Amino acid sequence: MIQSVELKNITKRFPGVLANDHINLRVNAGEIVALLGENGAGKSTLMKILYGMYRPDEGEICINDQAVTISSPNDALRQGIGMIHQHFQLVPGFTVVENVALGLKSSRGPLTDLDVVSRRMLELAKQYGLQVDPSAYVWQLAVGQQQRVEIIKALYRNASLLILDEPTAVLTPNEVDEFFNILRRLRENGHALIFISHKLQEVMAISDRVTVLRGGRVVGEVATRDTTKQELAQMMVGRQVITRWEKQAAQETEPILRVQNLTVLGDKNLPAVKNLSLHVCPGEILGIAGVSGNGQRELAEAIAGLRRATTGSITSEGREIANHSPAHIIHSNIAFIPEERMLMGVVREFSVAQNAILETHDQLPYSRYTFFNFSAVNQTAARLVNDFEVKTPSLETPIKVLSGGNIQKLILARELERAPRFLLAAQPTRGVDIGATEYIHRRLIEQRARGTAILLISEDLEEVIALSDRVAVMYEGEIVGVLPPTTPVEELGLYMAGAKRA
Amino acid sequence: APTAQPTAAPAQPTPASAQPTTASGGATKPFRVALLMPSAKNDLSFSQSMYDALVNVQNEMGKDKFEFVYSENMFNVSDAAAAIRDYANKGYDLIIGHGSQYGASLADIAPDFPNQSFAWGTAVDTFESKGIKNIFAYTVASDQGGYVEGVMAAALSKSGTVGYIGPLPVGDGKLTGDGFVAGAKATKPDIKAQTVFVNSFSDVAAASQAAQTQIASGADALAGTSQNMVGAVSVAKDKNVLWFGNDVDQSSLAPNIVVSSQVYDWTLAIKGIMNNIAQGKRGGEVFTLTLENGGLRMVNNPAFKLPDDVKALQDNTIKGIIDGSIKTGVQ
Amino acid sequence: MILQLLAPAVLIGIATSGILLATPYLYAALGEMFGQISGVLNLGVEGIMLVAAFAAYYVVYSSGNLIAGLAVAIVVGALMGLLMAFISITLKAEQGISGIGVYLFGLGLSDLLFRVTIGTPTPVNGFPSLQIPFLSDLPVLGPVLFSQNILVYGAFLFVPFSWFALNKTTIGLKIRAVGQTPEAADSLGISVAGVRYLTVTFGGAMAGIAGASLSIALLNIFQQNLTSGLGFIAVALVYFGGWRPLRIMLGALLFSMVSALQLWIQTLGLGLPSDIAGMLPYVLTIIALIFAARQIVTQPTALTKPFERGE
Amino acid sequence: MNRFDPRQYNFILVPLVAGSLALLVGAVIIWLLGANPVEAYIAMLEGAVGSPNAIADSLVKSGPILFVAIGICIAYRGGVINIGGEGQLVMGALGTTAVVLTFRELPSIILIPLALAVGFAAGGFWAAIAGFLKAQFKVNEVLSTVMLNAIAVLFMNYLLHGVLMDPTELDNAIHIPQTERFVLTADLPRLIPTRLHAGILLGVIVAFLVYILLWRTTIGYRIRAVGYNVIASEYAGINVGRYQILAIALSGALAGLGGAVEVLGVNHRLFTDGSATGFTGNAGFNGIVAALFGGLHPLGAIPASFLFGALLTGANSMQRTVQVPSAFVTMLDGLVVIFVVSSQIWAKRRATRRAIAEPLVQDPTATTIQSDITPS
Ligand SMILES: Nc1ncnc2c1ncn2[C@@H]1O[C@H](COP(=O)(O)OP(=O)(O)OP(=O)(O)O)[C@@H](O)[C@H]1O
Ligand SMILES: Nc1ncnc2c1ncn2[C@@H]1O[C@H](COP(=O)(O)OP(=O)(O)OP(=O)(O)O)[C@@H](O)[C@H]1O
Ligand SMILES: [Mg+2]
Ligand SMILES: [Mg+2]
Repeated sequence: MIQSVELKNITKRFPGVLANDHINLRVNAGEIVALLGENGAGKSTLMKILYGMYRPDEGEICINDQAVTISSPNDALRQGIGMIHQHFQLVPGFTVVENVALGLKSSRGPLTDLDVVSRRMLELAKQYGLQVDPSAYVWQLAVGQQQRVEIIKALYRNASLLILDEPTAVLTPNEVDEFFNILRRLRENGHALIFISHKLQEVMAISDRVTVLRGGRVVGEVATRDTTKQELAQMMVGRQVITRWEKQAAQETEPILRVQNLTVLGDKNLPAVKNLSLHVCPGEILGIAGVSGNGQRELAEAIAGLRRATTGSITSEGREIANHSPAHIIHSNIAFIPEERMLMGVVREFSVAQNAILETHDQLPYSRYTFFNFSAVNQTAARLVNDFEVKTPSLETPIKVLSGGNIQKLILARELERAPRFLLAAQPTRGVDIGATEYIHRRLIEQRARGTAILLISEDLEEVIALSDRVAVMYEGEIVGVLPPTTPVEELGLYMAGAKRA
Repeated sequence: APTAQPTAAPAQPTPASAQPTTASGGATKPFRVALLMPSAKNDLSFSQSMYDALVNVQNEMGKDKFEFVYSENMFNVSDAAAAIRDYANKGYDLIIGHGSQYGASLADIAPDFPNQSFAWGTAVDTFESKGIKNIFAYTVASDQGGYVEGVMAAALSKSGTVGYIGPLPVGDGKLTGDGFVAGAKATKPDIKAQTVFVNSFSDVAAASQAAQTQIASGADALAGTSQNMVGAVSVAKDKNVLWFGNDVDQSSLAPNIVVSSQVYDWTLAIKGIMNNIAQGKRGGEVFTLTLENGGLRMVNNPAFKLPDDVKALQDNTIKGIIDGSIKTGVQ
Repeated sequence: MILQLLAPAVLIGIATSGILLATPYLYAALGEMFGQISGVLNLGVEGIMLVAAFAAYYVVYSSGNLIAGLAVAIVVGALMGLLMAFISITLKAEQGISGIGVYLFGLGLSDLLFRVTIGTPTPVNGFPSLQIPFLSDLPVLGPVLFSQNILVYGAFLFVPFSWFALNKTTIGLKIRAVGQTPEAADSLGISVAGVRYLTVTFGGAMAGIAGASLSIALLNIFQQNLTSGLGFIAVALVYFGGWRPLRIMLGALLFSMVSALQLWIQTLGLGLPSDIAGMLPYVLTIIALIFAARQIVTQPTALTKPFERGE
Repeated sequence: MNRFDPRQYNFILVPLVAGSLALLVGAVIIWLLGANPVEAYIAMLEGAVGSPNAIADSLVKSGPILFVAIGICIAYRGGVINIGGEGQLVMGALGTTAVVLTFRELPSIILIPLALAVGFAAGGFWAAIAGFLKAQFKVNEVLSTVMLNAIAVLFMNYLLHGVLMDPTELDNAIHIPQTERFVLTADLPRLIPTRLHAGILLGVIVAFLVYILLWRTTIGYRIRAVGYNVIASEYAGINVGRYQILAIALSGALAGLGGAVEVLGVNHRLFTDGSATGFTGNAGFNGIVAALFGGLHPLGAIPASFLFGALLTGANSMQRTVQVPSAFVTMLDGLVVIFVVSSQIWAKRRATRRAIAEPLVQDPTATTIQSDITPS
């Protein structure tokens, strides 16, 4: 059983980056320590060192005041350290119990003992309130349930220190509450926990102590009860951060985007969007709140022309766009900020400049008769980089080297450059730190003021509330209520959980 | 077009050995031959038949009078052309492209080496009509051997079904097959003579599958051509079905079931070419192996007890083909 | 024409030679399947089969010992598999291309060794057929199913064995995990590279048996390029079967039976040109691939992707 | 944007070292075979570049390899792996042959371009089948192209002992599976009085055109975008299926052009040994390796293909001189492929390190830039 874990003078260099610079961190049994910092501050790196995925260049790790060497996840598990990654490390094609049993020694030698594992797993589940069906396939589970599987996996391996890297990024408020209950129960049982999040109110709600990283260095350490959100933000970014936005009330006019009776099939060929209708007016932000997996992705893809609409219509400024090609839709003055920026928003290997013209490369002045005019491309790219404060070494740099926040800024710049009449923004700030989040929010508000209709899809309720003129809650493919942003969070949560509908 | 003419190469420096060498001995310099083969020299098939012939000639004349080198697996014409030119530059007296695909390259290269000779086969064109004087051609009437095999197979068959397995329906493989069917039908008009082509010279498993098919459909005597037939022989051996070989003597493959093999003996062509050269004629002649001129021979497996009546039938058929009283009907 | 093909003798003939030729496909394809499920595409199966086929043949040729020949084929196959594993796992080489390298290497090496040791195709006595008591006396089925040589039985027993190993053992669990989500396996302390080395080496050993089944059980001879593309078909069969042993077996039987069928079409003189008939198995495979490609669920998503931690 | 920067494609050194290592292993084997490796390799060098004729032969040998390699660059950039070079070479050659046999009266100036164009189209069509199957049905192109290779060869064989067969062969009953020799007006011009024909020059020109296509045009931009990231391309309005098909079709078309050049420039007729290897000399596979060798860049493919052509020509010459079995050449070919493809990891690592480390080290704002990275 772990009494204490101490990281001493940990230093880790990557080519061109000092990710961790002599970091010290201690966590004791029965304690939750929060790790805060901007994107790239070095949080994940530090945790991966603790979990044996990276070797530190300098420094040592002590468990119960004894120096130990952790050179692989296996070592970490043996020492009682478990890690829950932001991207779940689950095999989607496996059942829950198979995922738990993976890599364990079996009581039946070379044969699997899934029954045994399943039984013990249920015991654990009962103890900590982690209900989940052992025989369900992971790909069938909601995100919150998948997370429970992750925790069960760690507990099953007798982990007494749990590292949680941005565990709440994908959860709804209700799920977060449940999740925190689980964490508290773990703390009572003498587990030690390290918790990473970009959301300050969560840090305030759950942690006992907070350590703030900046540029790979520890810039502050405080007991949670002795600090405030404002102080933490100040420590992280070096200034105050705006989270509430003043804006003019939107006008009810002729909508730009109108979705009527839309039905869309999901990957499993079942209806994911069911007979859904909505509209967005110029100068309005319509926020879509909801637990992920309730059809938001399919809705967005149908609007973007990436997924067939089986019934219903989508019109933009009166023209039908449902089941038109993505190219056609792009040319109808519609812009997208896709959900997964690395996967959908950019071609990682292309340079910043090449990514800046992803949708417009075949238009004047960037090309004529299929031949590129490079100086025109570079001019535009340079202007976008400048206007949107994208930090990049050069326009030729492959975009994958940039930070997520900066990539997101470039995508935003590219989409807004097209002066869209309608903008679909899906999860525009997921995983982005508070500084960059503030910047992106400001740009969206500005665009709204220019009369663009914006559909904001986000699992971050705070964000939806802060930006939207109206909030539509999506549940199981339907809109169960359109509410004013002033609606209490608790009530929105009920809608999101399907417990209430308008 | 700029290329209507064969390459106007600057006269190649004529190598020393290109002085007319006499093939029949007496001269100090040996007769030097280079051979290009499409497959391996011991493929128990087409390539080996020529390689064996050169070895024969060498054994007869002695290493000091007859030298030869070879390149195997040279089907690719681009590679072969490079090799042909290289051999020519090295002054070989005779360069043999043992495959019909080499003709165009020979016609290209030969004019640059007027004091050396080239030969190719199986083919009947010496390019003399194009004004080229130093190319020989050779070919084989393998329908004759196939016919003899068909006759014997029909005579030996108890089931009334015999079969032929070929690589592709082309070349000597097809000729042999046609002869085989004709011979079988001539012996027993109501016999079933079935042919199968496996579309490959090298796929042994396919040849074995073809033999299984033939046998399952009732054939109890089989003949086959090409290097992959070892697979068919192996099946025939297993099922105790008679086998007739082609190209070279295949008795060693399965002493119990191989009845007879049609053997191509290119020695005849080689010697004919050497005689021509000795008389100062460097090309322009076509040599055809036949039963009559002895270039084709039926070699019976000594370990197989051939019934006397079948042996007599074989001899008569061979005699008939030679004196023209029997026509294979192929052509 | 169809009627002639439906005659009992023809059907039995097709089944018999189909079962025989399915043998090398089964060993090679099921072995390859393990590698692919763990995320490694080994296109070099053909080359491995060739070298092992020669090794087995050489041992039997010089000693007459069939068991020794088989054992050597397994070892040689495993070593070639290890080579492929090293190239594609440790050196992270493009798998499609390194497979071609292994193929060419095996093609050349086996021929070279054959040329310098034996030279000319000489038959050997391979595994004799093994009559299963009673069962082999059954009419029709007996000769087709129960009087084959031991490697044929082994190939078909390998099917349930593979299924069991994949679905009921801890190592099977690891293999599947590593091919679907290597990061997940890695985070649980499973050595992704280790598992892949194991499967690719095992696949090599099985390709070794496949080669031996040709040279010392079915054809009982060795020759340059003895396999003639059989190994490539085996790789295709893995996709065809959607990474499931039973379907792979069906694919192997189907392919080898269609090969037999096209020979029957010729034998019966049904007038389809031999080359056109010869296309049948390939066309059929492509058609089957169209259907196999739909089974996305079982697809090892990490196939051909080298694993790198932290990316 | 992405102009040609030799530093970025400095992939040559690594494969060169790898190739040398392969030759070293080859030397050991030669030695084991009882021949003298030094003598063998000298013969190889002489055979490859020892005389104008040798150089010409090496260049001629590299012809189909070069065309396939250029095509592979396109396919690879478009994210498709085209193993079907062999079949596409065959189909290209068939198309060209059909044209030459049909329109034999046409003057060279029309006949040759027409024959080349049809060869190009035929190869493209054959590859497009695999592209279509991939785009439409998600059929893995590695497998479909392998199957299509077999079908193409059978198709060629079928025609060669059917309608395309030399009529004089029919008269002779020998039935050699080959066409008649093409009319002389269909021969590609010779560049110098050796076997070196204009097809090689065409290959070099095509390499430049493909370079421009890939990096200077929107078509190339889309092909590369699709190759890197299907999802992002779809989002950006690129018709992914169409560009995948285009990439592999262009790749196959170039292989087809290679087949056309081979029959018009070298063979002057079409023939078969029952497999493709005989006619193509494995160029469909070697082209892939040459493309890798050249850093998957069409301009890199030029020296890489020449090197490969020289290696193979030299190895054949070595076979003649020291009389090692031809199987050795095949094996050496395999070894070179293995070593070169295995060495890619170092080439890649160097490239990545440069892309990540260099600009950031030079840039004073490096740390701030990196300090707000968020992966998605
Ligand atoms: N494998 C790696 N190779 C090179 N650089 C890396 C690697 N992993 C992380 N880095 C760099 O190290 C720094 C710290 O990254 P880290 O992922 O630890 O940040 P983080 O605090 O977890 O950020 P986030 O809030 O976005 O999760 C960043 O500059 C990042 O670019
Ligand atoms: N090999 C690498 N080279 C350069 N940069 C890298 C490399 N690996 C990762 N990075 C950069 O480091 C950043 C952090 O990567 P990492 O894998 O640690 O993700 P993370 O977001 O910090 O983890 P998590 O999402 O679980 O918190 C990424 O944005 C990426 O750009
Ligand atoms: Mg992180
Ligand atoms: Mg993160």
